[in-house]
Amino acid sequence: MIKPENQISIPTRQPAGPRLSIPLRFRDRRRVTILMTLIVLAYITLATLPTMIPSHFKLGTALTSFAENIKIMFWQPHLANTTFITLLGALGQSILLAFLTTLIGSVLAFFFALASTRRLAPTYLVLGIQSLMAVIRAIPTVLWVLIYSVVFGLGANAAVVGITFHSVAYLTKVYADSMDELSPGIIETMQAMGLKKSAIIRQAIIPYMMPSYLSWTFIRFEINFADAIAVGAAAGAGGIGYQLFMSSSFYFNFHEVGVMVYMILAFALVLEIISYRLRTATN
Amino acid sequence: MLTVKHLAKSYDGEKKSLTDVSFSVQPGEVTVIIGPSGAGKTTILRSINQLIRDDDGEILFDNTDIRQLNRAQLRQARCRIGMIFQNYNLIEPLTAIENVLHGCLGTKSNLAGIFSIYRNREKEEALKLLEKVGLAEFAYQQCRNLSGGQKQRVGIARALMQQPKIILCDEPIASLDPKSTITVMDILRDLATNDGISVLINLHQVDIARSYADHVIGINNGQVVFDDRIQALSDTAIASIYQKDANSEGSVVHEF
Amino acid sequence: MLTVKHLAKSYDGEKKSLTDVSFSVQPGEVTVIIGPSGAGKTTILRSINQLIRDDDGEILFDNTDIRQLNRAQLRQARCRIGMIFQNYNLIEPLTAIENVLHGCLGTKSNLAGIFSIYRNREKEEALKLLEKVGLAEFAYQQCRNLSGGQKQRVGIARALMQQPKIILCDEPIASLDPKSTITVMDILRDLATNDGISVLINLHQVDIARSYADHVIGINNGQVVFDDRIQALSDTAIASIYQKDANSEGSVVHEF
Amino acid sequence: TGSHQNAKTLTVVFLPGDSAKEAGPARTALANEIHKATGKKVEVKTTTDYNVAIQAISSGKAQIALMGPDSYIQAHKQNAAVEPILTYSGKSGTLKDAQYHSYIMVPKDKANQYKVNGKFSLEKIKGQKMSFVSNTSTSGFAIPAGAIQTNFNLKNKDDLQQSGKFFSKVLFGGSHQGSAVNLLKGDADVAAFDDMDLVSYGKFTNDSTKAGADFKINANAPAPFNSVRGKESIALAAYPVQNEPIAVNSKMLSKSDTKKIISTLTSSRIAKDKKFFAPSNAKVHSLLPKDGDTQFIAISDKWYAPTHKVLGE
Amino acid sequence: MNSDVQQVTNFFNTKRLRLSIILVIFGLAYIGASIGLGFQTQSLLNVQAGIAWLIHNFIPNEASQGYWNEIIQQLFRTFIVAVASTTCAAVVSLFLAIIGAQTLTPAITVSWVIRCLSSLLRNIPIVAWAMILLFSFKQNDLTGFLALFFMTLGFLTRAFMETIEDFGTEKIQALQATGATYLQVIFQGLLPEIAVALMTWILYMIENNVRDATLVGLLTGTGIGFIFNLYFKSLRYGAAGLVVLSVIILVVAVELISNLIGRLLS
Ligand SMILES: Nc1ncnc2c1ncn2[C@@H]1O[C@H](COP(=O)(O)OP(=O)(O)OP(=O)(O)O)[C@@H](O)[C@H]1O
Ligand SMILES: Nc1ncnc2c1ncn2[C@@H]1O[C@H](COP(=O)(O)OP(=O)(O)OP(=O)(O)O)[C@@H](O)[C@H]1O
Ligand SMILES: [Mg+2]
Ligand SMILES: [Mg+2]
Repeated sequence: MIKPENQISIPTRQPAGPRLSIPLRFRDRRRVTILMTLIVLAYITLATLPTMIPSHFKLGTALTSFAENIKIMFWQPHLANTTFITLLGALGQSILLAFLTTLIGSVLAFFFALASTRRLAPTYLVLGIQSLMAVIRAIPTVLWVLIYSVVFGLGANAAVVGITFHSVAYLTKVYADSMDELSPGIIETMQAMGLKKSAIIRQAIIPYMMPSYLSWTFIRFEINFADAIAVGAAAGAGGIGYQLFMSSSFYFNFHEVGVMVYMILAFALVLEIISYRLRTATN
Repeated sequence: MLTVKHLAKSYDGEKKSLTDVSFSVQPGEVTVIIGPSGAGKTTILRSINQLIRDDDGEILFDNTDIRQLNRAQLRQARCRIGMIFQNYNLIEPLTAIENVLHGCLGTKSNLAGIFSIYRNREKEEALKLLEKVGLAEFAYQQCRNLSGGQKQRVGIARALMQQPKIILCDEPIASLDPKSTITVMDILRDLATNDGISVLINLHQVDIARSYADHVIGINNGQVVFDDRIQALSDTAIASIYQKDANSEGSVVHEF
Repeated sequence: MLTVKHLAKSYDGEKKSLTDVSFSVQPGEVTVIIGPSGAGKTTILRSINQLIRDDDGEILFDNTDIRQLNRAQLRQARCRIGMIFQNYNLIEPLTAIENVLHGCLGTKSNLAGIFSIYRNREKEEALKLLEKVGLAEFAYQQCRNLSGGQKQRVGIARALMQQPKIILCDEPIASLDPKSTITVMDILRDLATNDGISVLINLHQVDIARSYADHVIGINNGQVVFDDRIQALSDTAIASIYQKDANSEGSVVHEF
Repeated sequence: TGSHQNAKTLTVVFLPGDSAKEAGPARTALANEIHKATGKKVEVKTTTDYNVAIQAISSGKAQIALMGPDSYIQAHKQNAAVEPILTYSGKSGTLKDAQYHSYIMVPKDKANQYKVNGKFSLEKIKGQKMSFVSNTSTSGFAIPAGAIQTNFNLKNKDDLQQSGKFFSKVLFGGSHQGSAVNLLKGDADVAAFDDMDLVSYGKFTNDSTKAGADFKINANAPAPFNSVRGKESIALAAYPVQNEPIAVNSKMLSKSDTKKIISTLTSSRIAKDKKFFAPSNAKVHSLLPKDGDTQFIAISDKWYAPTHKVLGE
Repeated sequence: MNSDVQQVTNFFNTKRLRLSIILVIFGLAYIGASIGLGFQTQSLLNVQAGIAWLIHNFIPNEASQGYWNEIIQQLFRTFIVAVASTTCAAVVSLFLAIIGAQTLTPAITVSWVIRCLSSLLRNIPIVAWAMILLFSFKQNDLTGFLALFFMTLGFLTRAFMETIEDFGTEKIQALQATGATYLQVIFQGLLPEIAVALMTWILYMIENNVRDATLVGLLTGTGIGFIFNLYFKSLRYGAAGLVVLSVIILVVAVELISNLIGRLLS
């Protein structure tokens, strides 16, 4: 459609008379927002960065020791306190934890998302669920696991429930967002044919959602793998994270840390290849 | 078949999109609604199957007022009203036959809807309809791979699967190339003539209306300004239908 | 002004996109390059300011071979060659005047470029150019809010800001509606006639070429098959320019 | 829902809080012995989380726990049914020396600065850079911090854990090794750690039980001590720490089972088993360090009275 | 039966079969993983027990009010660390992304090196970063800052690089054709165009880092993570609940602010 040219008419003529300086732009909300945000961020950073450096801090020593440890990690990885098989088992445990939590999380989140998409659900439900999810998301996974490990006691239950909590909250949001992106015409059409809600969900929404559902779920799997490691370390929930924590915090054996980091990187590489395949397959 | 009386609708409670619209549609006839953009054509069509709730009036379909029905009854009624959209609104990741079969889900149970359980009779019917619109060989194609004209024909087959008494078409050919336009309009014409279905079409193209319509309703600024046989549609009548209304605020862009 | 001799280019080292292309362009004239899709029109234009490096030949601009220049010299030369694109290629979040001012970046320091420091003289010039293309009142509009025709006129003003001796236009009107097409072509014609700039345009529309060009170069399959005044462009000449080359593999789609 | 004294499986929880020395085979060996003694299936659970272990034993989800004295005291406080049944003896094979030591150490070259009236004293550690082990460690935090609290008459231990309050800086080494390295590398002025975890890295060159004890890192100490070999530190104070117990939840474990476990583990067969007790320089990771006649000895909560007192609980 | 109808039936049966197989596979995988981990599905039904416990124990009580000062102070430090690390990482990664993006890179090897680097930084677990840094930099905010910095650097470099590559080459060439230099093209052409997208990424990362800062704090003994650990491990659940509450408030506030900025930008 051709826009009539007089539609946008902001007075932009310069006042007559000698012009000392011609501006390049008038106030532009976007620009002002970006500038203000950047100024605030820069101010916070510059003002507080020096306060983070402790007094009597020997940067040189710290850096040499850091470089030394990095070198040990990457160039001299070997095991002392555990066996490779143990580590492999631990890695497997972390992977299983990530898998299980993603699976449970994605199924639960799917139903929550249905109940919180503007396309299908009443506003109060949408707002209610989404705020609840925002609050759950706000609590770091590791806190969930710590809390549940006291409630449930030992074993994997706490880790699974804790990570699932966060997964559900995250996935509900992204699933609901991608459902919201669905053209309203699709659902309306099905309604116009007299279809029931269950049929609309199964016959229209699921087929359209499948690709984004898969790709978000996979992304969440990667996040859950990282979380499984973190939780293993910070909440003693087992897996390769626990081993990592023991080696680095108890034995100070960075050779061993190196082995584990390599194992984790290897699995991350596998994930990256799969996600690349997924992306090219769906395109 | 369908009679609309004194229909009124305002989206924002202020500006009236429809004022006192009355007309009726006969079985076996193609009725075309024409009018400038923003006149209210889409609003009329969507009021008929209550995709939007109007403010006032009566819509008699099979002698019951659709506006008075409760949710379940409305779903029942909708099962007998086919609808065809400018953007086809097919479920693109599914195949043509699945889309056509959706047309009969309205009368089926929740379970059937969830697990795609269809009777053999329905499957047969769907295949027959695809053949009728000339797409027998595309039955197992994903709809996203079809061309615009093909998609619209799947849309028609889906509407027919509802065994409708009336088919509502909102600018069914706006996105189509000339050749597909003719194919689609021919099918619609045929449905009215041979199957006795009422066909109600929103159109922008007056020349197409001339070739296919039995009856024409002209809408301008939410009011019926013309309602007669196609033969009565003179050039002056057209001019008056499309005239820019002095009362309406804003500029109305003519897109035809 | 500009003379191209024996230009050759192959993207993949195998299939030749240009073979022995020679022609020259006169000041104050509009020269149009026509030819089927994939003939090599874009390749010729981009070779002239070395946005792509060709394989062989000579490109004499102001009596120096552009192909022999080092990076700094090439930048200097580019300052005097304006270029206009089918997709406008404006920086959309910036205002029209900022985009026009980009035209004089070539003559300024890095620092001035980074902090958008322009002389008042330059700003005045930019405003004058915007007025020239009829967009004085849009100077402070973000380009993303402009229509296609307006964007293309900002593009022209940007090219003029370079004070170019030649303007290269790659299908400048392909994305425009008929009305904007005329506005834009009128401006380009005017630049040649009144400002004495050489204007070299890739076009798909032969009728437009007929109305605006002084000189026509026909390209087919990477070779110059026609090079004459516009008056000499007969229908048979057009047919031969657009003829599907028997030697070329694949189908060449005629888009005009 | 009443007690589950007849639970078919027993759960043993390990908290490697103070000691990093346990290893899988040793844990399995303990589980096997308990299984043999009671005839019940035994499950081994390990956790680094202090709360989990305390919660597990006090709530009865686990029946048996091997945990540091501080953790035991906490669990006992939550549920009086948690009782110690065994601990291990010292060199003498009796409870007399069933203890190790926790120290507040300073580098040897600066040790004289901390003398008041010619004696080592805690007076001057205020405002220094302090290194503890972790805030859940008994010998690396609870005991020394308790002593500091008493010495300076503080309300609680919170201020001792945060930089810029009592100390100018507070570090947590994560382990006894880490805390010692903090001190010897100069990152901390004062550090708390114990002897038990460091025996394989260095030696005391004089009486290790009182202030003035001098700890010297071996010339061939492995990481993380490789950069501080040969360095020495002096104890401003030394506190005895009672050895860690094997605790049970008496509501969840029947008297007879408890008796069976005690009699099995105190047998001389176990005292000789390398999986349970081995010198700290031995190749195998034993459950507990062997020194002389180390063995398990039955105890009750009374024995921990001194620790109860130090911790003020 | 009509063979065409049979074909339709087969079509739906195949579809259903495929779906069933997938469901069965996932079901088996679920059972396998549960057994492998020792996870009991019924504990999912006990979630409400956890919530009840939480509410019972974590409701900040009278005593815990006294901790506000401490918590606010640590919360602020945590926020600062998150913001500073994101900002610093954003500056560095913008530079890396520009010279690494395939459309602007001076050499394709540079692009690959940066790609690998960013992937490495992203995939080394934050636990490992925290621990290595803790050993050399000790217990202070700088350690947390650096751990977050490295992770964010890896992530943002990748994100920025993709943003720049999506931007395409045409507009860059248009400016080059006016004789503009490399720096001029970047500042006058590239940055204005991608500014909004970059901003969105930065805000997202800040939000994320506030959450991760808690984890890093827990591991390195700094900030809000440390005092959570402190209260939690000394069984002062009321105070720990207060910490959780304050984290919720902070994260939700950051999310709201970033939504607001996002709306101003669109
Ligand atoms: N969802 C809506 N909310 C508010 N106003 C609306 C809405 N839909 C339509 N309108 C208004 O109602 C009037 C009639 O719109 P309608 O879409 O029915 O016109 P139309 O004749 O179908 O136009 P077109 O030919 O462009 O499709 C217009 O003025 C329009 O602005
Ligand atoms: N970047 C490229 N890499 C490889 N081959 C190219 C590239 N650009 C163009 N070509 C090939 O070079 C030939 C000439 O292309 P060019 O774009 O110059 O044609 P054109 O006349 O501008 O066509 P159009 O009218 O479609 O714009 C074509 O065969 C094309 O496939
Ligand atoms: Mg309409
Ligand atoms: Mg081209």
